[in-house]
Amino acid sequence: MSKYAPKTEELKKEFEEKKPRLLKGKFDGMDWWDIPVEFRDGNWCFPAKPEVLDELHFPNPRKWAATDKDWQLPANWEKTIRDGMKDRLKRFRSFKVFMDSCVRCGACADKCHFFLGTGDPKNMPVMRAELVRSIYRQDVNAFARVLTKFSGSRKLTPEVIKEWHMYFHQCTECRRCSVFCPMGIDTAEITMMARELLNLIGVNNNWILAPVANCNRTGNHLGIEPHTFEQNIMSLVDDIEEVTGVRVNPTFNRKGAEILFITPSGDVFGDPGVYTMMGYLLLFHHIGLDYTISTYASEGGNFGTFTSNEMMKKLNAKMYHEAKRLGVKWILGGECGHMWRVVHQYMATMNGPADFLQEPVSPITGTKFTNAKATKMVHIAEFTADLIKHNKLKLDPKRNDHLRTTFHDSCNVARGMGMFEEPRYILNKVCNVFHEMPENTIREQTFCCGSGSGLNAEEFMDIRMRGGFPRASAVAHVREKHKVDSLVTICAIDRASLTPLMRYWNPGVSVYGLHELVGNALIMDGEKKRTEDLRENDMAGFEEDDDE
Amino acid sequence: MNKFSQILGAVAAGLAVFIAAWFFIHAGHGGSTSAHAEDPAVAAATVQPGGAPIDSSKCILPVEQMRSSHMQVLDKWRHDSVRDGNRVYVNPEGAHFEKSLNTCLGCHNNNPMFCFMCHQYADVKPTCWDCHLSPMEVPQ
Amino acid sequence: MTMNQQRREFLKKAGLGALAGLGAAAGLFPAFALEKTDPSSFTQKPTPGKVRWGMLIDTRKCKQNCTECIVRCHHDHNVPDLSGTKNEVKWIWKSGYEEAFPTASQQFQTDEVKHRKVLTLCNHCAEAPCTRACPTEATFKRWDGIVSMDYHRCIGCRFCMAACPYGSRSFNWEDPRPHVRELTAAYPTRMRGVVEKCNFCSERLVKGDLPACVDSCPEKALIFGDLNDPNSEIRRMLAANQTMQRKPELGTLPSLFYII
Amino acid sequence: MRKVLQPLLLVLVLALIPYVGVTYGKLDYLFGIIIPYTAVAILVLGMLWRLIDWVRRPVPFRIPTTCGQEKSLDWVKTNPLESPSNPFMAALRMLSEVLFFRSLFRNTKAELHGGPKLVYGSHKWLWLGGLAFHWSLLIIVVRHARFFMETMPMPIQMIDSFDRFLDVTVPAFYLTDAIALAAITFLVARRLSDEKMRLLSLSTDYFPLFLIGGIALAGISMRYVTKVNIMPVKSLTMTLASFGFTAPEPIGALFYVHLFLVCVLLVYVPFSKLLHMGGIFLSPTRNLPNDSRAKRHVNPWNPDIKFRTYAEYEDEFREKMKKAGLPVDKQ
Amino acid sequence: MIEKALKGGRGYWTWVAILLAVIGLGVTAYARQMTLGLGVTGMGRDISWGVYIAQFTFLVGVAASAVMLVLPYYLHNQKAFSKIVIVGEFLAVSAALMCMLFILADMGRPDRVLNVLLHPSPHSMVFWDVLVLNGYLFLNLISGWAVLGAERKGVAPAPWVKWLIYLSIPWAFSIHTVTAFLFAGLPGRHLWLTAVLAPRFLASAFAAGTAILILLTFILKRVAKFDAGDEARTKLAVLGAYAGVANLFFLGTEFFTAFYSNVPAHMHSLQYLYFGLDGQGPLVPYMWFSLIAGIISVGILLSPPLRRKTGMLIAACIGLVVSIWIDKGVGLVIGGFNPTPFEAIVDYIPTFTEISVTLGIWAIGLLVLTMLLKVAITVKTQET
Repeated sequence: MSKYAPKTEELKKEFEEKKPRLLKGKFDGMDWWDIPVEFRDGNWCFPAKPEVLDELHFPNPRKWAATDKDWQLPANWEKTIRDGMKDRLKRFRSFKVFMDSCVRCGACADKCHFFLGTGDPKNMPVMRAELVRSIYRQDVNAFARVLTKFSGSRKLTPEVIKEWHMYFHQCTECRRCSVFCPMGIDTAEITMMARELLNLIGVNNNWILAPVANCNRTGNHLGIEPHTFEQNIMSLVDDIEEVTGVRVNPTFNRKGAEILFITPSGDVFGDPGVYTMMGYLLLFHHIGLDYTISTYASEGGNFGTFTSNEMMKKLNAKMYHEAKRLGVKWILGGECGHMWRVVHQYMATMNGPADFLQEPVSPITGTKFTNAKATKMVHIAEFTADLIKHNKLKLDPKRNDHLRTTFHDSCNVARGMGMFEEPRYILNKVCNVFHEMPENTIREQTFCCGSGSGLNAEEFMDIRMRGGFPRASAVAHVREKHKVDSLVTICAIDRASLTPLMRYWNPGVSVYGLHELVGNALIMDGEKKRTEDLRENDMAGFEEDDDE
Repeated sequence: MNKFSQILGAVAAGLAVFIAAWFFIHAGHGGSTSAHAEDPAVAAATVQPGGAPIDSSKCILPVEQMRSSHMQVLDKWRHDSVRDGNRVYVNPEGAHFEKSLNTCLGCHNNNPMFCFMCHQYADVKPTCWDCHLSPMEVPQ
Repeated sequence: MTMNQQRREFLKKAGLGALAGLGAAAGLFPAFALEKTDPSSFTQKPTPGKVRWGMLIDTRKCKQNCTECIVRCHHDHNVPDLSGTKNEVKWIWKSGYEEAFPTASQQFQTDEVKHRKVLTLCNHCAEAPCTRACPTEATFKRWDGIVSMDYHRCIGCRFCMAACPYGSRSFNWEDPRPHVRELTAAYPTRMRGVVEKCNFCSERLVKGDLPACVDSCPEKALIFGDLNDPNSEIRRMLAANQTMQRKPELGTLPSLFYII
Repeated sequence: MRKVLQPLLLVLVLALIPYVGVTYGKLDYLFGIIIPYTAVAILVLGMLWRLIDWVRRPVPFRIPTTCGQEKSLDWVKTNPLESPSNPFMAALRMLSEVLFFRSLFRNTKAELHGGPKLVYGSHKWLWLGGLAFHWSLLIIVVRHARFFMETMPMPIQMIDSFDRFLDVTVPAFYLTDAIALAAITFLVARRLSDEKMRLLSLSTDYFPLFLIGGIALAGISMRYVTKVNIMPVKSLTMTLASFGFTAPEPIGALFYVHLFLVCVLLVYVPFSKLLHMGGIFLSPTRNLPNDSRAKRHVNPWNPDIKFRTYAEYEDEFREKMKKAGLPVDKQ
Repeated sequence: MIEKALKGGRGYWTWVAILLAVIGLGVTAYARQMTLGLGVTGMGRDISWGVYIAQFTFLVGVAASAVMLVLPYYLHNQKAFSKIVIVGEFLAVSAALMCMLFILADMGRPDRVLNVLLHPSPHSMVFWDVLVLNGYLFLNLISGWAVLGAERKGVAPAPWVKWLIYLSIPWAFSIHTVTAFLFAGLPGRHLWLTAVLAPRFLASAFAAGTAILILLTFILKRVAKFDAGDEARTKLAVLGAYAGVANLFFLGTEFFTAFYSNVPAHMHSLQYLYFGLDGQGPLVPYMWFSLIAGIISVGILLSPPLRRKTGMLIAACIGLVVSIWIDKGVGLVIGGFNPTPFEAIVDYIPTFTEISVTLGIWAIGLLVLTMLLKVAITVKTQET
């Protein structure tokens, strides 16, 4: 395991010792602003390298670490923060209203996975927002300036910036707290603002900004250049042929294709995302879809979302730009979390109207996706569910009998889009054993993997394992009760981050993409006898010697 | 601005108009004096200093005290006489009275509206008259 | 005993003599100077148990068709006239001998007695089952033996009615006021939903007057007085006559006695 | 403790001001006429300003928190209230929040058990307490219409008669008075009893609770214990309702305590967390339909961003692309 | 957890809608009763309690019957009842609630209901009844809810729950004993003035209550696919059968005492109910039906081959419930008032208003029961 995380047994012991309390440490008689901020191994992400900032034209490039005493903030940084805050309060009603209307009822307090995992009081969503509110009050309210302790306001100091850096990078913008807030306050919105402000003075996270720079230059987070991108997919095509005996034929940057398919680059390069990619390729081949993959818009994910509004727009713009260039009718999007938050809630507004595209229609079933009328981008789960509903897929769910599955709703797709049924519908059709996790941990109440919103860094492992604990605890429940061993998701970051999380908390549970299971279950024309799944693991009941 | 903002703008404007309307309606109606003073019945019933509506011998308690606390006095009297058999009330000046609603009505009976005018004006609805005959109902 | 002696007895028992006169007058004549009352003439609180009011009904004297006492009582207490309906309210009424004394010997009784109408009302039992059953002490035993009703406290559960073996209690099934023939100011009406019954005219006793029924009886068939006072008229009458109580086997110790 | 005692003390001091002012300073006119008008003016103008200030700020994106299935394929059962697809359903969602505290109804309590294992218990006390508090306050306010009108409108009379249904005290006992006091006690107690709540609560969270509690206590005490004559009270409130400036007749000091604390509350609203009464309507996570893929929403300040075009990209990678057999626009 | 009662299929909501409609009818009728007074009922000066108190008496028994599950399950570890203990507890909650609503409906001044607590009168059985009924309601609600909540979370219930459950066992006996004492302590009402009334109440309660529980398990099996199991039903049937036997036995002793002693007052009410008195006996057919149905039902329940047949078991349970409902819900109250203290026979016929209010309260109870059971079954059948 990572050197940045404690041993599982140690962390378990920590929980055993503090139970039934959720808070870690004694705080009686304390005010929250008196609790010190402490950076140590495993609880901070490395800052962006100076060359990354230079490439992005971001301010204050320098070498520094969160554990440094002096963070080398730029001259006038207070003014930058204050002006930046004022500017954002002007542009976002959400920010302003959320600053004004919290009653500190505490309903959100025990809803955050980071709070539940760390027991750190400042990880209660209300506290996280208070970190900003305490500064906001200074600026808008004359009384608050005088009655600081009474009103909970405070001066803007480098300590505050450290605190912001700590806690706005211990929020995955998963919106779980927002579900329970009687005022509808969305901490994700506040975290976005705070991260924008921090970026203005060069307080940042390399794990976010490096992908941003890569994505800008090469089209994808990992900085894969076009030829390598194509080669990688073609190697997956080889693997598919090996397992199924069928050769699929993806095309790249092909003008005149009907559909442009965009998925997170994690599906092209990362394990276990690649198996999901194989699933897509099999599916498209199975139905004979006229589609193409772009090496330019080769990234569904958008780490600009975790940086700034402008950066989000900039990275997202490539999708429509490429769709227009290739002359496709509409765009099909792969399994991803925050990609879908961007596509669903922001894309048409930021980079639309996409008049050059057509209202999406499934070429196989003729179904009009009226819910994507404006954005012209369809979620693969909607697309596949529609295919299955119309009996267009030949499926053998028994091929997934070696897996006992449960489903993890991705926060962004759940709470930023509202898709719950389609993936479950597909899952139920492609496998025989599916058990839900406890009800307060799924659907709109789903728990984050603990590593979303650009916090998937290795050096952040301590917090990631803690933040992922609520999810892991729920998986452990179904593992005990129903012997579940497969955690199915529709998010690329989940696939990347739940894997170590499961290794840490629930060894023996593997993480799958939904379409990997679809790929397993698809009965392809001209396929050879299938005995292995896409991971080349043996399927149950399909052994070689099992003659019919 | 989105549609919702427009709706809220309209609500805010509506609120402003409503407040203005309230002001004009009431200003036109009452002017700068209180409204009730123009109603002679109400005025007579309420507030002339020292003004119990009838001229009689002295009340059991000072008028200010009676105005604010008559219901407590009556409630206590009721309890004392019905439950404890204690029917004699001695006021701070040493005068004795029978604890009975009739003691009050004995004096306050020349204006049958005596109770009602104030209660109506202040919108106070006691349950006394559910059982006890009010001066308005007393058979002559 | 003369009328005046009797009256003086009451004044003393009630301990409220002076007030009685003045209070009553105060109700009628507003100009009366209340503050001139001489405070030394009465005590404030009666002593519990000292007095036990009781009544002796001489059924021999009671004329069969006379209803003076009933009319007077029901008038003075604003008892609604709902007679003949299931919602009937009555404080005092006449019943047949056999119905009033069902456990008394009926064998070989003369026809005259068998058909005699007997005046019945609340027995003001010394061991009243109704006060025991009442969950709020809305009906309770007064200091002077009267089983009293607090109409302000009654919740209308009618437990007292089920508990009373004499059927002496009435419930206000509907608003009584429209059914009161002639309203009397001196006594309140009741609100719908409470139980009521004879109160031995405690509102009259306090002013030194005899109960309305006693007062109104043209035949002087009703004797009222203090059962605890061996020298009272009623005690002397009880000693001199063979009397009956209703359902004595129930141990309720009625304060009502009958000469048959 | 300082966080709790300071606001408590503040409310006591505030209560003392009118008491001293009226009892010793004969400042009836100030507390009866001038301050109430000022307070209402501040409230109305303050709330208007806040509303306009909020509404002026744009909502660049549709960001509803989706707590249920969106409208997608025809055969997929949607949850129109938790994921409204049109403004009407969004309005219903908002109403359910405002009237029934729908989101709080969902509340759970996380419990850490051995294993370690996290479980989530149903936890509706805050919902119940909040609902009791807000609804009874609303009814109490509505009931006070009897002071500001010649005759009470029928609906208010009905509310009033239901509220004093129970026959307990003289004058009539109001259920909502008891519920409001109990709810305030609960709301204070929960902030004090839970260590998370103790830590996250500010003095400004206790202050309005104590203030409203003070108002309620003064009101209840005036009604049941330390009596004041209601006639001059009504005459003063009618004067205020008709924008008159007649000096009030003498009223007990307790009334001025009540009135002054109300005035403080009114003034406090636009500058404090009590703004949530307006803010909730403007919460973009709750008041917007979830239809951003079906209908384009316009951001008034949509910035013009220069992104890296395909042409620029191809310029950098053309040779490699050609070598890999990928099509290129320019040879 | 109550949110689980807000999710259901078409059948569930139809049922809820029907109940709400009936509740609406009841509320309307009650509003009429509130405006015009209890005179709108069939009760009057002589029969001063009617359907309301009768239903109350019957339902106290239903409430008490939860102990027939709680006692064997928690004290004797009868695992067969593990799935339906909660059904019994929630049935007790809704029955106790209905009891209190019936008392409230019967009150002349419901606005003064708090007087019972503001002026506590320990000499009055009503005071005790209010205490034990409320206590029983909350004991069952809290312990049932806590156990269910723990089950939902997949953890052990808090230790204090166990003590509430133990307390609820004697408490169940107390509610029906006190209710019997309401009647049994009144002089001059000879049908009630009997030491055997409390045991008879308990016996009839355990008979009718277990029968209702058995019927409930069939309903739940049918509409909610929730089967408590044949073993649980058989055990309940046996319990119900012996309780039914005891009930009939106590009734027999009443007859013996009255008619062998030949004391007129003791015989009158029984004569009125079963044979007619002075030519008046409107209840005679009902009482005989009750008696015969009771005997046959108990007979079926006692016979293993008969009670194993689902149809027979259901018929016997319905028969037992109807029998006891007539006996306790009709005969007991009206028979107690007849003859009146003046030896008269008075008829009592409930009015439409009265019946509407009664149906409304039943509907409220059923709605509460439906919602509670919906929660319970959702939790019990939850996948995780």
